[in-house]
Amino acid sequence: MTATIRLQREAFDAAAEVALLTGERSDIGAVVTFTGICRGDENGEPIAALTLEHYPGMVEAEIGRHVAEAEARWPLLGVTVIHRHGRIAPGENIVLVVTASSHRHPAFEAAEFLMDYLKTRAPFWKQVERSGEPRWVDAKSVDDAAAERWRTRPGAAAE
Amino acid sequence: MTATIRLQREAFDAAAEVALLTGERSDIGAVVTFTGICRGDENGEPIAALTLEHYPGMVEAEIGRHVAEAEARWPLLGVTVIHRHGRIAPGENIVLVVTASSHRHPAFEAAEFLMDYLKTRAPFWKQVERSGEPRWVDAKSVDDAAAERWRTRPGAAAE
Amino acid sequence: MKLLYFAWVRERVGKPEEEIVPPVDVHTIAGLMRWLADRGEEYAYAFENPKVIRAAIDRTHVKPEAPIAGAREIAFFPPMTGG
Amino acid sequence: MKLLYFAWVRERVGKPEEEIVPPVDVHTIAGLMRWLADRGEEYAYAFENPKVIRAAIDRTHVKPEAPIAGAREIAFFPPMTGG
Repeated sequence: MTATIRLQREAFDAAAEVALLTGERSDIGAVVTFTGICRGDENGEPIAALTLEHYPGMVEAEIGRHVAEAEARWPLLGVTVIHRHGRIAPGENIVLVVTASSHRHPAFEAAEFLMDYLKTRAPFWKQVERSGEPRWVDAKSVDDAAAERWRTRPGAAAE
Repeated sequence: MTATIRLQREAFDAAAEVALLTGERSDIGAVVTFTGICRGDENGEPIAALTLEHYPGMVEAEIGRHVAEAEARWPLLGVTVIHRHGRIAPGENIVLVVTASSHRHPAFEAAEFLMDYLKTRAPFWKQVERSGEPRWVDAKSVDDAAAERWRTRPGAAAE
Repeated sequence: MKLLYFAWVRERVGKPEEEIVPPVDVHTIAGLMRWLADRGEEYAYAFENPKVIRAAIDRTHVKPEAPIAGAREIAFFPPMTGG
Repeated sequence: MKLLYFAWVRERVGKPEEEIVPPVDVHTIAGLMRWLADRGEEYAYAFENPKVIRAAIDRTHVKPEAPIAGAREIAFFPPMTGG
């Protein structure tokens, strides 16, 4: 399986990443992409920007472990994970997950699994810039619950 | 909510459709795309092409009903569904579903819901071209089961 | 009323559509399929296994027991394989 | 061993990293946090609620009861908010 994991300051081009992943192959029947975008508000209040701090070295290792787990659980033909760090303005992209498989269910499930784990296990911390002082974003218990459900869920889905 | 439903012969550009959907908005935090691609084989045997027959008029109505249902079940900010018909060669795209929401779970669930229903309820029929004579593709009971599970599943998921 | 046929139902019947006036004692989709099956060899072949044939009335999926009264357009087709 | 701090743990401690040699009776991540909390006001503030602080040993998530023997790099940080 083709796996790409990248950490970068610059915005990414989702279409270019999908093209790289699918290339000239003819065994891929389903491609799912998830793009996380910086919203203009956080808890109803407008924000000027997000700043993402990360733990260099561990981020790549942690994402790598989850990509390997996704590969073990679903019949994937390719995975790309790109996560930005640094300052990100509203409307800009933050994170990209691309999964490719012969059929749709493994592609959907693996993408959702990877996003749930990125949220709770990848060492990133978001700080919000408002008009006033910067504030760290609190972790959400619903994100923990979302990641937790994969522990009790069967691996490969129907089809 | 912005909803686009299109039926066309030509290939689509997923990135252009996502750009159209997200535009200058800053309330979208999550975009999920599903792209269905014509594989080079069907049940292990190589194919030369697929031909998709459809029921004009009903296709649009049926997809419209499912988009409306998705809108009622999840807090969506935009949906695009494009389905091709006619002759499609291996490696070419067939179907695109794009869903946008503030958060990831509604976007993932609505995209998967729409694909499960497109497979079993949208009036399309695939014919496979092999070296020999063309053959109609059989419907799969796993696709019916996949669509069925949405009847018993709660609407909006955790965040 | 107008009948439409798709995929292998169309191929077996030998035409994509036709106008028909069913007898007054044909009330449902299932009844219409039985009546059609009696119209000749090609129809008998198309409708030999009505359980696998799906139907739509005026572009909405319906079950075999659906009444056909008032229908303008009825379509018959195999299970769908889009997506 | 090398300690790393991230996000508000880093801000409260006032530095991103440091080299330390913990006493021999500090065996676990929880023990190390208790020992750090005693090193001054900024550490006391950073580690005032150890339940909300996560840790990694050599770039792998660990629980508070994890032994620190042999660790080269230990990181402390708040719950993650990526994605």
